[in-house]
Amino acid sequence: MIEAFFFYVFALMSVVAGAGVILARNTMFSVMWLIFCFFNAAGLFFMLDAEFLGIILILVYVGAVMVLFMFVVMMLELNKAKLREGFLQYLPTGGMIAFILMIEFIAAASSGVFSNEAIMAVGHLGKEVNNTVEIGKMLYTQYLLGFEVAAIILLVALVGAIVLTLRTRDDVKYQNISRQVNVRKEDRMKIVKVKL
Amino acid sequence: MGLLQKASKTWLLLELVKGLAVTGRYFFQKKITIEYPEERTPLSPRFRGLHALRRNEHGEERCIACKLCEAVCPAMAITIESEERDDGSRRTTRYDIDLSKCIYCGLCQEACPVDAIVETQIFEYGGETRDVLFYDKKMLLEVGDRYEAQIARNIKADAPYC
Amino acid sequence: MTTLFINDQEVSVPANTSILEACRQHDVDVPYFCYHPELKVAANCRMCLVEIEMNGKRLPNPVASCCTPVNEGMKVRTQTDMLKKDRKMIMEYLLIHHPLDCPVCDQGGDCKLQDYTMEHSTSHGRYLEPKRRTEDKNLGPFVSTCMTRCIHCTRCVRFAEEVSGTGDMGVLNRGDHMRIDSIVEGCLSSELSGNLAELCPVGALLDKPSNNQSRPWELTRHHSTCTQCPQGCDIIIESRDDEVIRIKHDPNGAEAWICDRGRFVYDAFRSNDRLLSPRIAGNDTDWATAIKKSVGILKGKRVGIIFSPFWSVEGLTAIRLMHDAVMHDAQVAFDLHRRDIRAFAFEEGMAMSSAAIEAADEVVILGSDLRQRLPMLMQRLRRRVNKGQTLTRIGAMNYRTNTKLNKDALIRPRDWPAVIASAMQQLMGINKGATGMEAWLKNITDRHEAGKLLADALLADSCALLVGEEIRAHDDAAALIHGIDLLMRATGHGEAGSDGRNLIPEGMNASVLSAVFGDVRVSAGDLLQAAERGELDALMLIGSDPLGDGLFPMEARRVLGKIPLVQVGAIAGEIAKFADVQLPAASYAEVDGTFINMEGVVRMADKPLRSLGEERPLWKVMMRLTDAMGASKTPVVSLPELRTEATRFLPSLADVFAGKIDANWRMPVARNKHATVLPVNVRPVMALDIVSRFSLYREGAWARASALLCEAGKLFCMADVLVHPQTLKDLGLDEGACVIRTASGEYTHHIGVRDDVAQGVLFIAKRGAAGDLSSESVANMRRV
Amino acid sequence: MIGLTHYLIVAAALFSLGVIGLFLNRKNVIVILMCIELILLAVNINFVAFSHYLQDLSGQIFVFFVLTVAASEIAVGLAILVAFYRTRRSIEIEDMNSLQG
Amino acid sequence: MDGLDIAVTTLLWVLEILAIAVPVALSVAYITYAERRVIGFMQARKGCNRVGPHGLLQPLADGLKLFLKETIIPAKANKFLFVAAPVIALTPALIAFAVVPFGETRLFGLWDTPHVMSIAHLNVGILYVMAISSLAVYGVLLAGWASNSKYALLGAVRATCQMVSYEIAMGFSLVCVLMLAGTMDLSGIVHAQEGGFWHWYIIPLFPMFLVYFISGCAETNRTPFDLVEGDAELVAGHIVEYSGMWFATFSLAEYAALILISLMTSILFLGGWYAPFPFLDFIPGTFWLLGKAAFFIFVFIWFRATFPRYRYDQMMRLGWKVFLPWTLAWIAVIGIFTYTPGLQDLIAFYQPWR
Repeated sequence: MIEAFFFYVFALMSVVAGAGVILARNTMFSVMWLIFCFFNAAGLFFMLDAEFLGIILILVYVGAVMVLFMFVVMMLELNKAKLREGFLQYLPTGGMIAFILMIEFIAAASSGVFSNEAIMAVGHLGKEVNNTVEIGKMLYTQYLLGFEVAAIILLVALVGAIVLTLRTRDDVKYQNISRQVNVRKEDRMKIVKVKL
Repeated sequence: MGLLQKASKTWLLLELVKGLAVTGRYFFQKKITIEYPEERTPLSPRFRGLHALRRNEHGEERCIACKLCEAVCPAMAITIESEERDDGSRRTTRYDIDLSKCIYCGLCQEACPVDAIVETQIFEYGGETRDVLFYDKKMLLEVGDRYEAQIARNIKADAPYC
Repeated sequence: MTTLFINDQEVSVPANTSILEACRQHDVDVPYFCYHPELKVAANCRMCLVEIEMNGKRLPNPVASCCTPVNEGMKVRTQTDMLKKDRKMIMEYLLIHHPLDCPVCDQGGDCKLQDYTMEHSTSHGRYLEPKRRTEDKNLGPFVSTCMTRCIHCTRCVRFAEEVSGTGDMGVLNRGDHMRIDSIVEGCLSSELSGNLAELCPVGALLDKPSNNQSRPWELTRHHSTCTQCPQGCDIIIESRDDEVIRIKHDPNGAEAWICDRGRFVYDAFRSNDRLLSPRIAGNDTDWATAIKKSVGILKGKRVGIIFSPFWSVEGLTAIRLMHDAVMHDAQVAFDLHRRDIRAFAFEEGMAMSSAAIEAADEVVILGSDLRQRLPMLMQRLRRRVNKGQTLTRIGAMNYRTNTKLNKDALIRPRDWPAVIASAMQQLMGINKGATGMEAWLKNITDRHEAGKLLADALLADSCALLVGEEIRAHDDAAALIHGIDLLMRATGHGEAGSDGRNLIPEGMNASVLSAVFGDVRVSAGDLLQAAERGELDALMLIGSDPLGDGLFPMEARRVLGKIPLVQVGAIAGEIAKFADVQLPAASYAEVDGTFINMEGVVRMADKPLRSLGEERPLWKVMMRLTDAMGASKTPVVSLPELRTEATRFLPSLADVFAGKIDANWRMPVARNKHATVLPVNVRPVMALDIVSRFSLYREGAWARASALLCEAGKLFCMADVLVHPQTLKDLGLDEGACVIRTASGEYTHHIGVRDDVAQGVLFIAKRGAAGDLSSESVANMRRV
Repeated sequence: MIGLTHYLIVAAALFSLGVIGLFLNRKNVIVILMCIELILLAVNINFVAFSHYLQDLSGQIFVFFVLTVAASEIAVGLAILVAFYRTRRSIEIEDMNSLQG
Repeated sequence: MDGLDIAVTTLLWVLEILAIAVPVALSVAYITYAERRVIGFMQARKGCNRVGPHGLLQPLADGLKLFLKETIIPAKANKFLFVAAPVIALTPALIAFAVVPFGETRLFGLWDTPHVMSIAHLNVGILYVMAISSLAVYGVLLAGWASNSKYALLGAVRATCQMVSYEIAMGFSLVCVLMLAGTMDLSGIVHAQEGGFWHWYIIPLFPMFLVYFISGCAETNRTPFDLVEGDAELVAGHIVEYSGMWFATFSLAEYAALILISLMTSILFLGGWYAPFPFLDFIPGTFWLLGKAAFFIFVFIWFRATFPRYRYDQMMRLGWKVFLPWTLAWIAVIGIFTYTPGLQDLIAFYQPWR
């Protein structure tokens, strides 16, 4: 009963938030809708006993990725009106495709293949099992290779992002502290013998 | 030895601890706060507080409406209007200081050629509303009359250094 | 051109330029006190010393640069150690008697002596003896003195001698006893006296009305145009906040001086007469109510509009636009100074520029008190006479000009046709006739010997006729002007370019009125009479005051109060008593506007003062009224639009608004070539001719609103009614109260006598007790 | 009782919204990136739901990987965006039509 | 569950929430007081001592003043976000307290087993705290952006960089704790440190303790990491446009975060509610925990009185180039210790899961 209630709340909210993302006039609000959407998705994850993933979703997405989004939105001077130009131009095509997709998905979902009866053992993956522990175990055994690949992808992304955005501005005077600190006597001083 | 010392200094945050120790020590020291309305510090004769307009020994206001104070005032707090008085002398008809604009820099008393506008040592003139900080000529002259002794004393005390 | 070296820099200047002028032209700083570009050189301050080197030899002593002409190859040095020392000593000398009262001196902050003291002097003087004592002079209402500050540069003395022509300042004694003194105690009898304060390099002569009121640094300067006379001098209005402190001449302007009227009219800006909010029956109200009330008075009625030509071109255009949009049937008049409104149409302005008049071979003033009318032009003529050139005058009175006149004839106004006829006859006698002259001469049989002066002058290569108010106000003015035109044509001065007939207009933009309003053949007097006869339902006065100004005070007095009146203007004046609604319009200091003076020169007023009250520029008032009267569309809603409309009437203004004009641009004069009006040979039935005297200090609503000018008017006034003693004797009367009989009735006035007026002429001061008599042109007198 | 179907429908709705968003916002790259996030979120919900109902944790592992890769994608994507904005003062897709930096 | 049950549960929840939220709000008030007094003392001043005895009513006066003050919304601000930002800042700071275990109680022997005194007993409690405290950045970011002021925006940018950067170091130092405790349950971590101060993780993880505490300092934007406010150059950073109540809300959030960091440090590194010596256990654990937290709050204030503000690049350097490698190295050390035979024994003492 309560579960159904919470499901519907989270589901509805996440869909509304999803709609908000694409409809909001201000990009800032789009970002905020997406954050809200992630929260609700995290709620759905909790309901599916995936609390680790739910929290990771908040920690990683809301706590870091969306901050990045918001940061970029804040930093770029965007011409709001211009960005919304031709907003409705593509609505028919996009709406049609999305609608067809949605019909297909829903048809597939409610075809009965995924009904409770069709799935052998309905229910929750043992409440007593620590989801986090289990994920950790699988991650470092069965999916170790994938994990390492993901780590490398992350590293590459990290380096890539820095390389892409790093620029040394010529019009600003920087203080290179390490050079200052590491300066040696010979660099600055020349001892000259003066003939008397 | 040097390396070890340096490492321990870095890793044990010794410098930070040293800093903390300083403030920690002060935590227990005698406090030097002067609790203002009951206790007061002595004021310098050069203290720049409330403004006053002075009179000369004949009781005539000193101000000759030269408007140098108005011109020099960096906060534009002074407003002067002048006219020729019946006796032919140049006098103000209006001399306002908006103390809420004033920054108490003392340039007005520096600029005054006749020592008419001075800043007294009075600093307790606040009020409930802003308009009490708007001093007109009458109020300024009153301040001058009331504190003439103090003003004269301060000017005398400061005279050797002028 | 002479080439010389100033501080090792090669410059060339016209020959005979002084070294100081050469330096000034090339922005080399040479200090000076007594030099003034408009005055003769006195070389008595010695501040402008420079060192010169001629033919490789350095002169042992420095020379005063203001009185030393440049020489080919001369090497001038303005900054040497010797000069520094000399200047230091000169400053010390000048400061011997100068008091240290800069804080109370109005000049302080704008003072040459102060600046040079800071720049060139030391802080200590060696003079310890008692200082000189002087007494302050009473120089009248406009100039205050503090003679201890005087450094004896004698600029004021030279000004009085050369410019104002009064010579009432002088130097007394010598050496340490030298002092500047006024010859006449009490007043400076000059219409230019206010310039003395501006002229004085120190604080000895100061502007009296604004004395001790402000310091130079707190004033904001607005460039504007004086609309007090058709000259339209460039002025600088100095204001503190919104308050006008004083008006000064614009150093970059065309004229070097301004007259007292233009300078001291400023207190009218804040006088009680100033209209600052809309009023209904004298009570302040808001714009909406006032406009509603005016619409009630004007809409759908037979309306007469009299406006003043002193408004800016924009304001005049707005009146026209209102007229076209909602008041097609309204009758429009503007000229309060002309009875005869026949064919020669509106004012045509002057054909020559002031400079050209000054330079003309012959100048004839025809019936004008030029010193009161156009003080700046008179000052130019005075300068011309100082240079030894001629000046001729024909008029009803020996108006004081403070200058020498070569030829002078006193005539009565009824003699004007005879004077012109005599000149024509003389010209025809030497075969210089023009078509139309015969017809003219046929109508006029009398001849007057003053015509010879006119004819002689006309025979010169270039001749400037200044046609004044005596002719403009004449009953047969159209014919007289046509006659003068014929004379000009006959002597070859009739063509464009050499045209010398300058009709002194009533107001500033007079020369553009006909362009804006077309050929309106109705005089203000006709309108007022029509109103009296009940042919008009309402009257609208836009800045015009027929009670105070012009030739129709009696008509105005009869009709005002009986007819609904809407007054639009900046000054309420006397007609405020009769106005049902008063709408405030901004004064010339408060608008962005274009003015075209009598010479056709464009004067722009910009950076206006902020409004004092609720007054709005005239064009906004007019447009609001147009709107409220139910115009289908407001003609213009912005200044640029209004200016576009103005160019519709005056195409040549397009360049002005586009900023494409240069300093020499003049509005082309439009002449009515087809006006041929023949004189009527009617002898007036009454014995005396009435001439209204124009007064600088009394004419115009602005001047009357200014307490300063009124005060001066009282000081400089003459008796209300003046006649020649011989005339009085002929009539068997004595000085004193007499009855003056005119067409409209009998009036008792005190009669004064002067022997410099023409016999048979009754001079009346318009603003005096006899002012209403200016509605009449002829009179008789008898004992009380 | 809430079943797998319910979750799948929610995911389908979010996915479709993401797709519409891609079409609607043809100008703002940031919104497009966010739409991709939305689509990935829909996928994640599917994964977790299946994982839950099929009692197989592998689904959650894949969510983990998806999260990782999506985070890197966003980091690089936004970095490119910022670099692009610096040169062109715009983030409109229509302006991204030439290959010069 | 019948209706009554639901009602009782809800009521209990509300009571639990109040039991935490009200003391937090109150202690925020008095931490400000303590801050002023302590800093005053450290500067040889007396600090506020006028309102009430020893100035004890000062926080109330301040609070009253702040709540009565006019709140001004800048004309060109984004009104909605401007108002929402303080709420968004305060919410995570408060809801993070949901999983903080304040001790264990049997409720005077009413229960047989000790119950953990927390609103929600989450087996990923530590992750929860991390996740929630990572949301604090939004309050700052939105406040800065919505104010439409360059100072606020610069403050927000600084705050964001700073908070995101230090979160990573903080997270890694927590990983060390997790590697020792073997659980993400906060009460489990405390249990792992039972039995005297020599079991506390501050001993094996002293560097991590420093990293965590200093990062906490940076995370809450306190001196010497308060570049966000940077009064000298940014006047007050993201809160420059705020006044009255909303300003107070921001400080409430800041101090709540301060309390949270202090509590977490105590729980993670100083044995939570356990006494340093087992024989002192007769004193209720909550007092120990609060005492430890109070000490850390004092240290925060002490820091503020002592250290000058970091320069921005120095601060970022510290986060990325010092703390991050340091924590990663320590993770490696702990890992090596954990799995290398021989070294295992050294660390097993702290690893109860073995």
